[in-house]
Amino acid sequence: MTQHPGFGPDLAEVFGPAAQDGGPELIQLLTPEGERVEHHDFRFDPGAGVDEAETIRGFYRDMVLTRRIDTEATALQRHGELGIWAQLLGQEAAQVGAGRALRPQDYVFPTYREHGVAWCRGLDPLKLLGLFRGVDQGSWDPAERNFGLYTIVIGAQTLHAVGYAMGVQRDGAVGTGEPDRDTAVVAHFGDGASSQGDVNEAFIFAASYNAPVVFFCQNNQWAISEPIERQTRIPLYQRALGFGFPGVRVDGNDVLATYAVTQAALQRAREGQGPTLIEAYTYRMGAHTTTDDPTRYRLSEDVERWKLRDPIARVQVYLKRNGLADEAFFAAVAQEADELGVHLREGCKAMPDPAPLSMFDHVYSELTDELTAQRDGYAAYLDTFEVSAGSTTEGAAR
Amino acid sequence: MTQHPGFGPDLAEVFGPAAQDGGPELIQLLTPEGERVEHHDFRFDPGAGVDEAETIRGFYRDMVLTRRIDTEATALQRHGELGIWAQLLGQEAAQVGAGRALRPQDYVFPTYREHGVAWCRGLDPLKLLGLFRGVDQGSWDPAERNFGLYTIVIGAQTLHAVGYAMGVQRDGAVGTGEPDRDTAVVAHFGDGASSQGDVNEAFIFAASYNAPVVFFCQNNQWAISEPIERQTRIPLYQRALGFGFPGVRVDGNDVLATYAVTQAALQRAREGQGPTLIEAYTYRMGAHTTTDDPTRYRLSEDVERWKLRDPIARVQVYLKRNGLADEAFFAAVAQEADELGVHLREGCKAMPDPAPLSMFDHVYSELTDELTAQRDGYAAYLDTFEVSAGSTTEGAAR
Amino acid sequence: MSGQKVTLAKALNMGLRKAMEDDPKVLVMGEDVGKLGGVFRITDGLQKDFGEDRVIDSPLAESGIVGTAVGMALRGYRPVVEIQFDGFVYPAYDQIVCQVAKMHYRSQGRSKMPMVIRIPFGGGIGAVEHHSESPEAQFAHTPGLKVVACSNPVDGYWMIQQAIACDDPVIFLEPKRQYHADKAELDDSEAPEPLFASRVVRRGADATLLAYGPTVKTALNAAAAAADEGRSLEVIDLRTLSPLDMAPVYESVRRTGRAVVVHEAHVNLGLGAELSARITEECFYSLEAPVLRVGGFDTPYPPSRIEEEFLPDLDRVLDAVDRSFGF
Amino acid sequence: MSGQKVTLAKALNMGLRKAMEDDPKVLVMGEDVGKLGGVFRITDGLQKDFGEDRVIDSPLAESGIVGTAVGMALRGYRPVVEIQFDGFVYPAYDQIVCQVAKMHYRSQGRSKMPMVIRIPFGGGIGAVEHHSESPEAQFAHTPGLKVVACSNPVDGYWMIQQAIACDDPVIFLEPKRQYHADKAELDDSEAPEPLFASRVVRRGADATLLAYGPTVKTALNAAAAAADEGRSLEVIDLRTLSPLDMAPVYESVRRTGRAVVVHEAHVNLGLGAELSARITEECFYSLEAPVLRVGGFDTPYPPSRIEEEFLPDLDRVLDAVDRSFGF
Ligand SMILES: Cc1ncc(C[n+]2csc(CCOP(=O)(O)OP(=O)(O)O)c2C)c(N)n1
Ligand SMILES: Cc1ncc(C[n+]2csc(CCOP(=O)(O)OP(=O)(O)O)c2C)c(N)n1
Ligand SMILES: [Mg+2]
Ligand SMILES: [Mg+2]
Repeated sequence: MTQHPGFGPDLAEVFGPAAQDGGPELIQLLTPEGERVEHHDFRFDPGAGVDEAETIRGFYRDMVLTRRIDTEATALQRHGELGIWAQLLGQEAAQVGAGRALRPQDYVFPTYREHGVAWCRGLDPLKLLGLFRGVDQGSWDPAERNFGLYTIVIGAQTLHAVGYAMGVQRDGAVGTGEPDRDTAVVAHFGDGASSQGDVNEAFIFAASYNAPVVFFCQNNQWAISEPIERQTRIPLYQRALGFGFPGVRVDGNDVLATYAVTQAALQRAREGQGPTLIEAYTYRMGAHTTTDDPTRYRLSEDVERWKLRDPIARVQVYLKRNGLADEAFFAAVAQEADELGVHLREGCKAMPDPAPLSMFDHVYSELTDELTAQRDGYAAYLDTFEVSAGSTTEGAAR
Repeated sequence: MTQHPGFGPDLAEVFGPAAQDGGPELIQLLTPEGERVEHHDFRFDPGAGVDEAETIRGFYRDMVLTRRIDTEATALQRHGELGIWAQLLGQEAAQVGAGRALRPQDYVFPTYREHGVAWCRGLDPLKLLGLFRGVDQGSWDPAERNFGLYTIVIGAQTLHAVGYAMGVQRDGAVGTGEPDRDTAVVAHFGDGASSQGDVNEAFIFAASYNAPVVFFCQNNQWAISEPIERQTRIPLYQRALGFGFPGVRVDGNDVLATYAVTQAALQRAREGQGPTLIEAYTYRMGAHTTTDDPTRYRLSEDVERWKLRDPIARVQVYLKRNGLADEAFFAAVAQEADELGVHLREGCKAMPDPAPLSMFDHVYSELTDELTAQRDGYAAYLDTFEVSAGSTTEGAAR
Repeated sequence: MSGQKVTLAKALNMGLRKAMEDDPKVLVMGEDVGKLGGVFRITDGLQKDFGEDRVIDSPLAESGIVGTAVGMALRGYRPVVEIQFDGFVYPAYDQIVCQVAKMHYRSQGRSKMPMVIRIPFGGGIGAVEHHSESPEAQFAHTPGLKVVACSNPVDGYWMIQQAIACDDPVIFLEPKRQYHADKAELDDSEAPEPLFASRVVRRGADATLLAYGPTVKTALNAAAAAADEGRSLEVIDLRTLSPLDMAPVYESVRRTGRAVVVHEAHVNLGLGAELSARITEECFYSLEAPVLRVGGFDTPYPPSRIEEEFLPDLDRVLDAVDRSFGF
Repeated sequence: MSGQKVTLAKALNMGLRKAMEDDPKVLVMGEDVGKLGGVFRITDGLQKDFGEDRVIDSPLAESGIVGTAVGMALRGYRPVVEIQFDGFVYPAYDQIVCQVAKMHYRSQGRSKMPMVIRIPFGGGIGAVEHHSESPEAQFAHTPGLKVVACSNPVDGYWMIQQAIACDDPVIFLEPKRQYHADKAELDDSEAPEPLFASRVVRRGADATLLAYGPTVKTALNAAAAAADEGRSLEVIDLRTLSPLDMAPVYESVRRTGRAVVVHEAHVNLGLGAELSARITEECFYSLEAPVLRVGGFDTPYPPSRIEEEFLPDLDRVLDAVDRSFGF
């Protein structure tokens, strides 16, 4: 095969999928073995006057509780209390690192899997279950915690994030230097989503307007059954280079590195330096959702290998080995997780089904005459079953 | 403003829009002054045993005739013979360079402006007029010259090109080493189009399947009234890097360089080395279309500056100065252009309107009963005017 | 401005300007809406007066335009999006039907989506393919969207302001071949009619013509021609396509006993189908004939040299009226 | 295979396999169609047997999938595209309505577009939003597309093969909640009915129920319940939604004088509107009552815990029949 000079080296070969551990570009501050390491550009800084160990204990607690949300929800699905659940097992550090780097005024556009970010935003995790139980399509007020509703159509929310960030610019809430005012926006999405036109258009709009947005991609290596290689042949973070803004790859199983990198990217955004793409390199340890069967398409060896990089274990080892947390602390967190479990189990089962007629609410800001007629007609129809129960058809049993 | 290490230099600053002349990365083999120059990676090679001067004279002829198609069509529009015309003035070298690099088996997916490529493919230019006259929506058989129909929805054809190229792969027509068999596909599009989701998805699919496709972007600096800066803040050819395949910027007003670069990229594709993005750096000297008024949004100075880089003039100077063409040659080409003009004027005016009932043809491969009924009903309705002309309403005059 | 005679294009421009003056949260976005003022000049001069932050030239990507407008709306802005031509709304279709239409519903009313998507629609200007489409039925079929069509300068001026003031997303259809067709007097002192109301634009007794956007004029011309022959046709300008305002329609058809719907969209599953179904349900015993439909044929939009054959015209409307009387 | 009892899911799988065996130009593409065999396992085992070149896992981008399929079709292949769920067809909407639908027309018949776009559609499986949509009306409104819906395993097996053999693009709707609902016997020796034909699936005299896809079963159940009460309902499985096969419908309604259309799509501008309009036009003097429509309400698809309230069921169908008799 002739080499054609002028087109540069074969990038696929240069960067190829070979780098299974994330490659040399992976930003790491805490190894899988629980060792702190230095990085020339990024360091973990919980903020002036904040106790570092306490912050890391906080991360640990966040991750344990996030994982508990996940396992409880998975169990609730198995027991028929949820229709489906999108598991985040293995992605706790990516989400807690990203979530804890936020300031209150920052705004988050999640996918359907950001339970850990939701936790950091202070949402009652019970609220996350409604969508999966089928009683609502998002039960929290996005404006209350600056945390958008879950978005299921892949990639759509990344454009919303850019538009929101353009609104932030128009509000003059960028680059003022006031810590409580300058605002960044985070768009979450997955490795698979990176192939959607919308996500690439989001990159283009963000670059064109220099919008204060951080694209936070959790590359968990899979889009349902499709491996990352189907979506890109070079490391995903490099996608940003083609659009003219920086991209970095961080160890998504390292909560310290994820925090540090996200914080720096958010700060760039708030200061008016524009968008950044963060690829949080991680792994989906569970199935895509509770209805998925990953044994059909991936090797258990891979999963085993990634178990060694568990995001929680390494923080635990670090805290223990360095005497930064005692048994009482770990017991307390475990206890808290159990309580959260009870809260979720009881709360979920107690969630009432919506009233049938609520179906007609909120289609528009006011019920139209058309819909009023439809609703009233349906209500009258339902009433016939009340009075004539058992009289006509089996449907009377409804 | 704090600098945030780790995110690399500000790419927008590094590459910024400052480079109005195309920047140092511009591949050029013939200067605006008509001087041949060397490039370390690309050289002009018309093929073994082919006379170089004859080839360049051929390019000159192609460009002159292409320009004549354009000016004639513009005039025809002014005289009401065409509804609209998309002018290519200034883009002749980009199109002839790209068009002449093709082999017969290669397949081209054009936009609405590739009149010069169509010319190189051997299409009777009269066929291009039908769409703009409003008598058809593309009147040539794409399979006959491997030249697809014009596509008006921005970017849509780039995906078609990738799919076609995937078909080529499945036919085993890549990397066999047989010059008449190995096939490349070209997707044409504009700088504005680079923002469409479809174009970016085309990049993703092409990279993912290593499809034998050349993305040929004529950056004519404008998408109607919007300058290139609205679409990208770094040079457009670098977009490819984010997707893991090479991108190059060629002087699109230099037919030799465009030919050389396209030829090399096509060859890469045919050999199975996958996609390439070529940014042909050029300028839309005319209006977007005959209905556009560019004085509303751009400076005449810019246009004047670009006049100095006219793609035809430099070849003419080169041929003359080096004694590679005599006055007889130039006169013959001018004569040919005049004949082409007559052909277009007469042919265009003679183009009949389609028969009203032809509207129902080809909706499906066979006329459905539904459409038969609609057509027959309409035919019967039309017949009533024949027999009862003038009897009922003014419409009878139709 | 009272007494000024303006075209639809100018009226829309003035309406947009008024809305931007009245509410600093109103933004205009789209391709070429800035310096150029849009290919139809509907946004002419707005960027000059309101700045690049409020009149935003966007990258060439319709999904991106609508998708970012969603984000701006969530931030409290009221984006007015221009789609350059009807046929180019489809790259944004997903954002419109899955995001814009559903945001208020799925958030249980917490997230409002006050967005206007302006679409110059319909044929008759001799354009190439994709420039003459009538996509309204698809949007009207989508709960959560409101869909309106203006037909004249006075409506254009008021309806665009009302649509912008509406807290729901509005697909705002502008009959492009009417942009410069007729002039009408604007009178700012008169209160406008409500946005989501149909209007009887000509009284008649023998049959009812239902039209909107570009076909209102066709229907009025047909009614005038019919009058010469002694047939009295009532014409209703629907104005709102979703929700439909059926009360005046039922009232009219109950009186006339006959209805003909006229639109440029394909007949199959066009608005005429829904109107026919509803009228038949509500006015069953008043109907002397089935509701008849005159529209674009069920073919792709043809080359412009025969678009007049495709589009409903006065004669085809009168032919349908004749057929109605033939029942 | 004769005598085998299979589900709709299995029948579709077998039909796809048969089509791939019969014609090497047939390709299958989509998200997760390879190793996983699709989220519904409709393509189960196909990649193993036909290889990665013919059963193509695609990047996560629906416009990309359909757009590249257009190119493959132009190269002479017959792509069968899987859209994972109904609600995810919209990113591909532009390619479908502007490119796939128009290619044959605009090329004056020179470029064929033999593509099948398979869409699991409709509700009833307790899924989250965007997973239970009924997008058929939008496609049926688009000239150049053909739209069919299967309702049972035997039809699934044959119709998918016929759709693949068809030279026109076919939107192929699969009622996802029927995938594993019932089994039926496949008999390869029997020649199938034509693809674009409706079928009377239950004879009756008093009223006609029109259904397709998931609601055929609902209609049949309603007819069975009505029979217990002495009312004889005819049920027609439309099968083809564009073109519509109206002859059996007209024949039936002329006999029964009453028609009720049942679909999951929103009533407003759903197929029922078109059926109502056409039936009323053609059978005006035979109708004892207006055509009535039972469908999804004109709200976004609600949370799954109340989807049964949204979806037409046996009782709502019988209620409509009652109302028809009330006229
Ligand atoms: C537009 C669209 N197409 C398809 C789907 C179905 N789907 C849901 S999740 C998923 C894979 C997403 O992969 P990725 O972006 O990597 O996110 P992850 O699930 O791994 O977090 C697919 C194909 C969808 N939700 N939306
Ligand atoms: C999807 C879509 N949106 C909008 C348009 C209207 N339009 C036609 S050409 C054009 C600008 C295209 O610019 P570019 O891609 O740079 O190509 P050029 O016209 O400069 O050759 C626009 C916006 C279109 N044809 N298709
Ligand atoms: Mg993933
Ligand atoms: Mg351009």
